[in-house]
This record gives sequence, structure tokens and C-alpha cells, in this order.
Amino acid sequence: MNREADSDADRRFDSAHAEDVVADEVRDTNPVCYRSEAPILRTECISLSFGGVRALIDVGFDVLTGEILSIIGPNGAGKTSMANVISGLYRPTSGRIFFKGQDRTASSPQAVAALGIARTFQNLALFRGLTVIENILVGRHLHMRTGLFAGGIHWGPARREELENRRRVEEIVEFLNLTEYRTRAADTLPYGLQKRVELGRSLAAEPAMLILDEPMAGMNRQEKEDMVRVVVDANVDLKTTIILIEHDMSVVMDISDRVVVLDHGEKIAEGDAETVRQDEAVIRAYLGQDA
Amino acid sequence: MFMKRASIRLSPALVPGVLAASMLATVSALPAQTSIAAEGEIYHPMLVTRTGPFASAASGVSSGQQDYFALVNANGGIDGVKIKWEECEFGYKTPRALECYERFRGKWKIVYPNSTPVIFALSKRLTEDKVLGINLAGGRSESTDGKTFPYLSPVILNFWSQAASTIRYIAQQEGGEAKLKGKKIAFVHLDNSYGRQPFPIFDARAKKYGFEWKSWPLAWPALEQSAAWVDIARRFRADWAIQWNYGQSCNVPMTEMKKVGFPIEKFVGTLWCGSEEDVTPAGDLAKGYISANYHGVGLDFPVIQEIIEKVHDKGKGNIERNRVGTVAYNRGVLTGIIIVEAFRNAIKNAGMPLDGKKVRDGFRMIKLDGKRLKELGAEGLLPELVFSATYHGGIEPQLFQRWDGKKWTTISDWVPPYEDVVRAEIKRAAAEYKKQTKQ
Amino acid sequence: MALSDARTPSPHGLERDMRYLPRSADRLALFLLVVLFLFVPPFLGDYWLKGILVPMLILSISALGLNVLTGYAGLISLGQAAFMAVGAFAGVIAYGRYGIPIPLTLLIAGLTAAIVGAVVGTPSLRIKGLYLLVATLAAQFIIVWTIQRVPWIGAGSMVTIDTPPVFIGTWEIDTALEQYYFALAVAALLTIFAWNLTRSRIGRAWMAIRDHDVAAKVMGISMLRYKLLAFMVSAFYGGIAGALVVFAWVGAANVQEYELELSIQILGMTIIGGLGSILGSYLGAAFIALLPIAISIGMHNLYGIVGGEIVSAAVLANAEHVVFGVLIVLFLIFEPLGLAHIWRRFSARFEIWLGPAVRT
Amino acid sequence: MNDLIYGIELTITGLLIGSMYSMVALGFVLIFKASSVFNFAQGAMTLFAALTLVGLIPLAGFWVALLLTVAVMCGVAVFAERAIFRPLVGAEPLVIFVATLGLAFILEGSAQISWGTQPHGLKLGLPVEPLMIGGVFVSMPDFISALAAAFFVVLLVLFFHKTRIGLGLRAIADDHVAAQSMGIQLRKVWTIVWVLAGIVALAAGMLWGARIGVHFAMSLIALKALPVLIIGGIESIPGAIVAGLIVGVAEALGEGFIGPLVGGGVQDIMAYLVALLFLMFRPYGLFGEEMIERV
Repeated sequence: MNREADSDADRRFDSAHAEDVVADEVRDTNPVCYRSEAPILRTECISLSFGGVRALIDVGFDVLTGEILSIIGPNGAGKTSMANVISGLYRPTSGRIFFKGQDRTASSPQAVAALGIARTFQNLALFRGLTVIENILVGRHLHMRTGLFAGGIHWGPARREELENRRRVEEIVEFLNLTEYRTRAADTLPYGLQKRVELGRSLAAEPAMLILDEPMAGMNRQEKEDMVRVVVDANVDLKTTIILIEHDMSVVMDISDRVVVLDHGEKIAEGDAETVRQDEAVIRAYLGQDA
Repeated sequence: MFMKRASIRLSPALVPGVLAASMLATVSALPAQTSIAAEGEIYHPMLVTRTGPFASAASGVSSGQQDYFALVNANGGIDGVKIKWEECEFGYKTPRALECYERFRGKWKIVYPNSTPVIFALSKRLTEDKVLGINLAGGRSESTDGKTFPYLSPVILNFWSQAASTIRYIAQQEGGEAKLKGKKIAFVHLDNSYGRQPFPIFDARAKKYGFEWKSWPLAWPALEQSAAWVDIARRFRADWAIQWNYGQSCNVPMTEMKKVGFPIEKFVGTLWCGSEEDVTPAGDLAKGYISANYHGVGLDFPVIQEIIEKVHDKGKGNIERNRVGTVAYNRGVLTGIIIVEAFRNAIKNAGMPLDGKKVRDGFRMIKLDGKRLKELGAEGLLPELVFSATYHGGIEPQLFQRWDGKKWTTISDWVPPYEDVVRAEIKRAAAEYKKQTKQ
Repeated sequence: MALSDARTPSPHGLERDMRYLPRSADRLALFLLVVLFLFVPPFLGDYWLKGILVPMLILSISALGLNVLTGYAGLISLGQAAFMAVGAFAGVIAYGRYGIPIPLTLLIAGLTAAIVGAVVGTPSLRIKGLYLLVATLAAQFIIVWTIQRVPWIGAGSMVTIDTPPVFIGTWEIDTALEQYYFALAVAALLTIFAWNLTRSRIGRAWMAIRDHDVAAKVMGISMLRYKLLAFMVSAFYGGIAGALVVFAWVGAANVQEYELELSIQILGMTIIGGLGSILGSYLGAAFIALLPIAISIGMHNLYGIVGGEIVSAAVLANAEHVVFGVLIVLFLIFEPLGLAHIWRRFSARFEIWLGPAVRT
Repeated sequence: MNDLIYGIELTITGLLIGSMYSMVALGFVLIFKASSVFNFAQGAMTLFAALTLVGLIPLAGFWVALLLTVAVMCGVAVFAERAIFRPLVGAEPLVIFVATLGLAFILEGSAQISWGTQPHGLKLGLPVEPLMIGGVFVSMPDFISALAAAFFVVLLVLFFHKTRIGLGLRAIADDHVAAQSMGIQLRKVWTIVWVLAGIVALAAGMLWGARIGVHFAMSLIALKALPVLIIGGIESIPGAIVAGLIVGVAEALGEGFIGPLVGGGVQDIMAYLVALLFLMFRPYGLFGEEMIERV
């Protein structure tokens, strides 16, 4: 409870600086050649209710291939619900979802993952008993084939596959500067590192699209800067389309290609950062929350 | 430096060492427990059950044997050879019995677990080791056939004989087998190997005498039997009911019958539901309950009087004084008599020191006829028993007894089983065993 | 060191990560165990072989299977004894009735149990924890009931099937030592298999499900597939253990030996030994199966020393239960993570202490 | 007799028995509700209580023996809570489950050391003659036992809803952290719950003891409670009661009507089959709360 409140304050304080420092320098080197106007993901009129509570009301937007799309909004706006709908954890009450042009509204989370959508979670969702490397290796799950028998024998192809995937994991570990924690149990790491491991795990899946659910929540300034850098790198170097969910709009404004704003389960604005920043409804929503 | 290393190496080793220590305790303990009997003594390990659900009666059986051994010793032993017994507690748990067996392996003279599952689990081992395994009125029914089962024996009344004799008893009460025609017999039994053994006997006799029988299997522990008894009394409307429960499920029908209004005098229990422990929990509701038995009850046997005089009055009893003369206790005494007879024959035949095979051979020479029983002071305590290399006992008559709320009273003569069906069943089962084990 | 680096092309020491036993204490202990288990038994009497080691190996296999399910996949089961029963009867029927060679028979026993395990495991897709515990308990009762009732199984009114002499090829397994090595070989194979498996992609998937099933789902791990797989592997181990009871220990399949009490004991073994630990399965089996025996012998001796008339045999026998109960509780309080964890702590300390010596 | 009357008789028999199952299940529910511990030793506690009672009756007379037994059960409860479960607070539920196994060993061993292995009768002086109501038979002692069980349940419910401690208990069951912040002492409440479970064990031990005698196998009665828990939901007192009745009826009707088709002996299987059915359609029982996981 307390940590949550503190980090909220931190976030508002730090983010103002973070945007100046980080965003400017990475933006310059950001090539846009692979971006397309074709949506990789299309959500149509998504509604979701639990019992009588309506978490999402007719929300729809496109995510374009190669972009960073941020979904922002005050607490309880329905951001995480939207992420859960996209990743298949919740079945929307109505509406449809298309990924790469195919309707996959009713797909299970596994099927969604197999399509190439990975995500992180707002609250830590690491595999506590596994080491950093093993956590990230789980991210390689869909890229590995080893079955029951080969796994038990651990010889020949199974061993080669394991080595190959471990090599890929090491690259991610290095990319995320986690080398010195490689064999530490995940739940013994500090919070910021755990968030980073979780990002690494989702990157290991080499997803076409990555949903990051408040990756910077509860981080200090340095950690936020690092995280922003990593997100942009993933977008640029790994050519991953990213949906970035953030409670605090200022963090993400400068790295987002476009921003969708949710409030009380409804989409109240969509567009580039500047448009959204000046949108009356958005200001009202955020002011209302702050007041 | 060296000192430091050594101490570090040792101290954490103590941490996971509890197990190792317990193992060591086992090793070091072994020689102590299996202490070798003195020259000219018979060292006799015993499997006993003094804990758990079956301890109530089983402890009496073990102690009864020990009291008889004590009596033999007090009288100077078997021609001067004394018996030194040692217990191994297995709590009616088969794996523990197997461990006990191995712990005393090579020292067994005769094995009496008082548990049918243990006999089954040990049967292979006993045959290999040439040690006779006995289980009075239980165990492997077909081991009456001493040729197929050279090292197993039910000694007295195998399960089929029990069932057959009980049917004959009911026929006698009805006034002859002819009167059984059209009668309905309800068979309430534990739903396990023990409880299902009488099936072929019931089938065969029902066909021959034209009565109808129906089975009410009960899952162990069978402490709740109300639906079965409502069915028996209210729908099936049985003329007779037979119970084949065990241990603490034996007394449950007495309460249930009263509740559904089934007359207790039309209810006959197996001999395994025929001890004090089986009826006392039901209190007054058990009054009038009839059960089978394979031996006489009470204290009125010279041998038991002698035990009281020479063992208990000397303060050397192996059981509370008030349990002497109970059914379980008398079973122990008569088992003791049979074992000692086997020892005696073995010594006479092959001399000391005894081993499993000598005792088995001695067992096969047992001839407990009226004369011998009288000599032993056990007339009426057990039926006449004569064994041979091919006949390991099992086809004997039963007695029937009634509970009056305080004690058992024998109410019948020895009721023999229908030998033909029993023999047919032994033959079939022995053949099946040979087939399974590819002999 | 230099040599091994040269053989490892990766700068990350991937091979190093995949070593079975990174710690020297573990390697040393394993070496000692192998020596102990391979070369010492011929010098032990039949008591140790048949009374202690063979049953312990069999129970360890079964506990290992349950540990895969409970320790790795995080699913609870109280049906392990029933899987053993399935394996025992499948084995005795395959070998005794159809004359299928023993190695294949063991496989059949395991696979039959695995199929049953898959069915029993289906509720795990919807429920967990205590609810799953009772669902598997239902399976325990229903399986045992079915074995008694299906005429084809041929358990007969005795619910027991004896096995013919056990031959592998022309080698008859009839002495205690042969039975021990037979059980040891099966246990070793199954242990290595489980060891590899739990460190593989599949093992990681199980642990992912155990630690955070939602996260596992979005990583593309199929609950249906991996939960049922865990149940199947667990039952497979149980089934083989059951078959070993028949072929290496008792010589008959008797349904009464596979009742709930055994299931509870096996669950106790995995927990006291240490969830998610292969070593723990062995330590736990030793604890639950052997400690009562040690207590019994120990107290018997004490009784012998103190002298007869003070307590009766019955009091003594019951006191063993109390001591055993107290020890269970004490161990859990002292080390809730299990016996294997005690060893892990020791071996870590040993590694630190050994540190400089290894590096030079 | 036609099947309808027979069915009615079986249903009544089942309901009466079911109330006794509820009694046993209640002990589990109480402890699980307050501390999420599945107390496997509940059966051993039942045995311990009943053996102590019948052991004391000849020495002290029924009422004094009853009071003494209550005191002994309080002692057992406090011992269990202090010596076993308090040091294990925060451990995995499975670990605590195995600890209750240890407790069961301790209780069974010490009960037999103290009171011997012989079985005893426990006569509460209930009438035994059957009652016929309009041609339908009703078992009198079962009827009285059921009334006693019902009375006891009402007492428990009153305790939970009307007393301060009871309300605290309910608060804890709902939310440990919140209850603690409201100043409810978890440990004190846990001790009380164990005492209550001990008293429930005594009550169950008396009712069952009057029915089947008091002996070691009594600890096995607890197994009967497990399907009841599934059907009713492990945390629900009304669930335990309703589910007990359901199990009782299902067993009686199953034995009466399905049993003959498959050679009988389905009584115990029925309870588990019904439990499995519930698992399929209502995985968390009639009154249990589904654990909704938040991402």
C-alpha cells in the first residue's frame, strides 16, 4: 500500500526529467522505414463487464506495425483490462479483435502467444522459484520443440536446442544488463531488476507485438531511464511493435508514436502525443483525478 | 589449519545426518534385538499387532501364545528345551511386516502374522526360505493343499469351510437343508478379498438347496452400514443375515438391526466377528448375537487354569488378568499349543537346533486327537486336528456361540462344513495359483 | 579449467550452466552414493536388501513421480497409491498372463498408469489446492474399487494375482541382491530421466505453471497439455513403482497394499524430503518409511536395556507412533523446505569453504 | 414394498446419517476458515476425545467426565496451536498439512497409551426401537442424533453471529490482514478455533461413539467428511451442513438403487462421485467462494 503511494509520487516527479533526457537522444536515431500504415492489431468495439461492472465500453483502436502505441489513463480506466483482452486472458463481452488481419477474439492466451503477442504484467509475475536465466528461458518456450521423451533423455537434438536457446537468452541478459544476476533466484532481486527480467522474458519470445503493462511503475528515475531506453531499443533494434500501458502520461509521451487515452472504460482520445496532450477530455480526466 | 578444516567438515555433516544417524541406529540395534538364544533354547520371533485399528483383538492373540509359551517354560520346556520369544510390532501394516520378516530372517521357526494380507505378501518368501507361514482360520484358503503350498497353512477352518459350516448351521436351525428352499439369506461383508471369499460356497449351496442369497459389500472401514440394513430388512426382507465384517465394523450391524427391526437371533457372525472386542461397543444391543467360532470359550479348560496358576499368579502374565479367557486370548493359547506341538515333533524327529523346515515337518506330523488334547488339558478348546504332507488343515467344524451381554456361551456342537464344495474350491484355486505362477 | 574453456565456444559458459551438479559437495556426494549403492549392497545381508533398500527404492520412485507433479508442476495428488495399484496389476497381467518381457512389461505398467493419470488429472484444469486434493482422493477410491470389480482384471475374490518367476531374458531375478540391482537400475534410469526432464523446457513449463500460471499462459504454455503431462509422468512413475512391488519385492499384486494410507505417506515423503527436489524424494522416502523402523528398533533396545516390567509392549508400540509424529512436526518446523534443503545449505557452505582450493 | 416408500425410507436414513457427516466436516471447516489449514488430525482428535470420555466415565460419572474431556480437548487444542502451528505460520499449506499428519500420529499414539486398545461402548441412553410414521420407517436413535447435531450446529451459528469472538472469527476468515488491522489478534483467535474444533470433535465422537462404539477406527470417520467438504466448499459452515445431508442421501439412494446394478458396495464411491460431479459444475462447492485471481 505504502510503496504504491510513494512510487506514484516518485513517478510524477521523475518523469518530467526522464522525458527530456532520454527521449530526445533516442528519437534521433529512430528509423521509421519499416513502419506501415497497416494495423498489426485491430480492436473493434470491445466491451467487457464483470457481473454488473463494465470495465470496457466500446473501445476500439488500431495498432500499426512497428509503432509504439501508448494506452494511458487514470487508475481504473480499463487499461489493464484492455491488455488482458488483447492477450486472451479475458474474453470480451462484445467486440472483435484482429491480429494480422485474422479474427482471434476467442483465442486462448496460449494461442495468442503463439501468434506472436507477448506481454508483461503490472504486478510482478515472475516465476519465483526460477533463476533469471530460467525465467527468460521460459520466454523461449514457443521457440523450442523438445518434447517429453527428448527432454528426459537430454541428448542430441534436445541438448543442441537447449544450448542454442540458452545462447539467445544470454544475448537478452546482456542486452538488459542482467549478467551479474544470471543465476540468482528471481524473487531475490530488487523490484526494478525484477521488472527488467520480466521484460527480458517477454522479449525472449521474439514477439511481433509486445504489451508492456506499466513497466515503469514503482521505479526510481535511473531505473525509468534505463527502461525507456530498453523499450525504444526493443522497438528499433528488434522491430517489435509495442503497446505501452502507462498510468502517468508524461513518461511515455515522447517515445510514443500514438497515444490512446482511456477513462472509465471508454476511449476518450486517440492521436499523436501533442494532440492528446491538448485534448480537453484528457485534461479533464487527469485533472479530475489529481483534484 | 588442519583443525579448522576438520571441524568444518564435520559440523555441517551433522545437519543432514539425522537420517544417517537413524540408519546407524538401525544397524547398531540389529544385533541387540535379534539376540541369539542360549544353547538349547528355541528362539521364536513373533509378528504382533499392538497398535492401530486391529490391536484390540490381535494383542490378545499374541499374548495368549506368550502365556502358553511361558507355561511350557514353567513346566520345564519341551523336553527341557525352553522357548524364547521376541516381538516385532507391525501394526497390521504389510510393508512393516515384510521388514520384520527380513529383520529376523533365518531365525523364524514358524510365522504367524494373524493377517491375511501379510500371508499373501510373504507367501513367496516363505516358500523360498522354507519357513511355514500359518494363519489360523484365515490366510490363503487353498493352502489347505499342502502339496501345492508346502509352506503355507490355514491350520484350522479356511474361509470356505467357515462359510459352508455357517450355512449348515442355518440349515440346522431351519430343520434341515430341505427347509432352506425359498429362504433368503443376506450376506453383509467387507468389500475386500477376505469378505468375498465365501461367494463360491454360497453360490454352490444356493444352487443345490434352492435358497436365495444376496451380497451387501461394504467398503472398509464400514462404520456406516445403515443403507445396507434398511435394504436387507425393508426390501430384501431376509430370513437370515450373515456378517463377514472385521474388527470394528463387526458391532455396527447390531445397532443397525435394532433400528430397522431385524431380529438378532436370525443373524450369524463370522468367527472373525466372534470376540468380546467385537460386541462390547454395541453394549446391550449385542445381547443374543450368535457367531461362529473355532474353539471353546471361557476359562473352563485345564490348560488355561494351569496358565493362571503357573504364569499369572506368579506375576509373569503377558496380558491384563481380566483378558485371560477372552476369545482372542483363547485363540492365542490354542495357537501356542499347535506351535509347541510342531516344535515338539520337530525336536523328536530331527533334533535341535530347529529351523523352518524341521518345524514345518513337525507341523505336518501334528496329531491332536481326543487323547492328545486331553493330555494337553485342551479338550473342547479346539477341534481334533490331524495334518499330513498333503493336508495342512482347514476343513474343520465350527462351534456356534451366543453373547449374553457379559460373556460368550457355546450353543452348538461342532458343525462341520460341506466338504465337497470346500474341496472343489481348494482344487480350483490351487490350479489357478499354479497357472498364475507358471508352476 | 583451461581445457574446458577451450571446448566451450560460448563466452557465457552455457555448458557450465547446464552441468548437473555445479557444486563440488554435490558431485562428491553423488560419487559416494553411487559407490555406496553399487558396491556395498553385496556385503549387506538380505535384511538390508529386502527389508530396507528395495522397498525404499520403490517408494522413492513413486515419491519422485509425485514430486514431479507436486513439487514442479504445483499440483497436489492423493492418488499415487492408486497409480501404483494400476501399475502393479497391469504389470502382473502383462507378464503373467501374456508373457510380455519384463522391460516391456514395466513400460506397459507405467503407460497404463499414465493414461489413468491423465483422466484423473483433468479436474486440475479447473481447480487447485485442497479441492484438487480431494478430487484425486476420489480417484484413489474409485480406482481401487474398479480393480476389485472388473472381472477381466481377474483379481478374483482374493483381489490378488501372483506372478510367475521373474525372468529378464534368461536371467532369473530371484535372490534379494538381484532384486535390489533390478530395482536400482530402474530407479537410476527414472531418476536420470526425471532429472533431465525437470531441467528441460518441459520442466521449466511446469515450474512456470506452479509459480505463476497466468504468466505461464501468456508465454504460450498450454495448461491442458502440461498439467495433464505432469499427471501422466507422475502416474507413470507410480505405475512402474507398483510393478516393481510385484516383480522386485513382494511377488504378487494385492490391491489392499495400495490404499489411501500409502498415498498419504507418499505425499508426506515428497514434502518432508523437499518439494521440487529429486534428492528430496529419496530422503523423504527414507524418512517416512525407515524412521518408524529405526524408532521401533531403537525403542525396543532401550526397553531391553531399561528392563522389562516398567512398560508393557503395547505402550511401547504406541509410543513409537508418538515419537514418529513428534519427529515429523519437529522436522517441518526446523526445515519447512524439506530435508533436501538442509543438504543444499550444507553443500553451499562446503562450496564456499572449498572455494580457494578449487580455483588453484 | 414399493420403490417409492423404500426410496423415502432411504432418503430419511440418508438425511439422518448426513447430519452426522456434517458434524465431522464442521471440524475441518472451522480450522480451514480461520487459518487455511487442512487439519488431517481432525479424525484423530475425534478418536482422542471419545476415548478420553469413555475412559473417564467409569471414574467420574458422565457429566464430570464430559467436563473433564472438554478441558482435555482445550488442552490438546492449545498444545496443537502453540507447539505445532504457530511455529509454522507462513509455511506452505502442504507443509502444514503434513504437520497435521504428525499431530494425528501423536494423538492416536497417546490415546492408545492412555486408554488402551480395547473398544468401548458409549451409551447415551437413546431409545432404539424404530419409529413408523405412516408406513414409513424412521430410525429413532438416528433421529435423535440428528437433532443433537442440529442443535449443536445452531449453537455454533449463534456463536459466530452473536458473540464478539465469533464475529472476530468471521472477520478473519474474510480477510486476515484487514482483521488484524482492526485489532483482532490472530493468534488468540486461532487458539479459540482449535478449541472449537476440539469440542466439535468431542461432539462428533459422542454421536458416532453411540452409534458404532468407541475404538481406533473412529479416526477413519474423518474420511467421510472429505467429499462433504468438496460439495459444500471448504470454508462454508452452511455448506458443510447441506453437503453432509446431500452425501448422506446420495449414499443411501446410491446403495439402494444403483448398488444392485453393479453388485453393491457403491456407498463410499457414491460420495466421491457426487463430489466429482460438483467439481465439474461448481468447482468451489455450493457455498465456497471461487478464488478469482487478479493479474
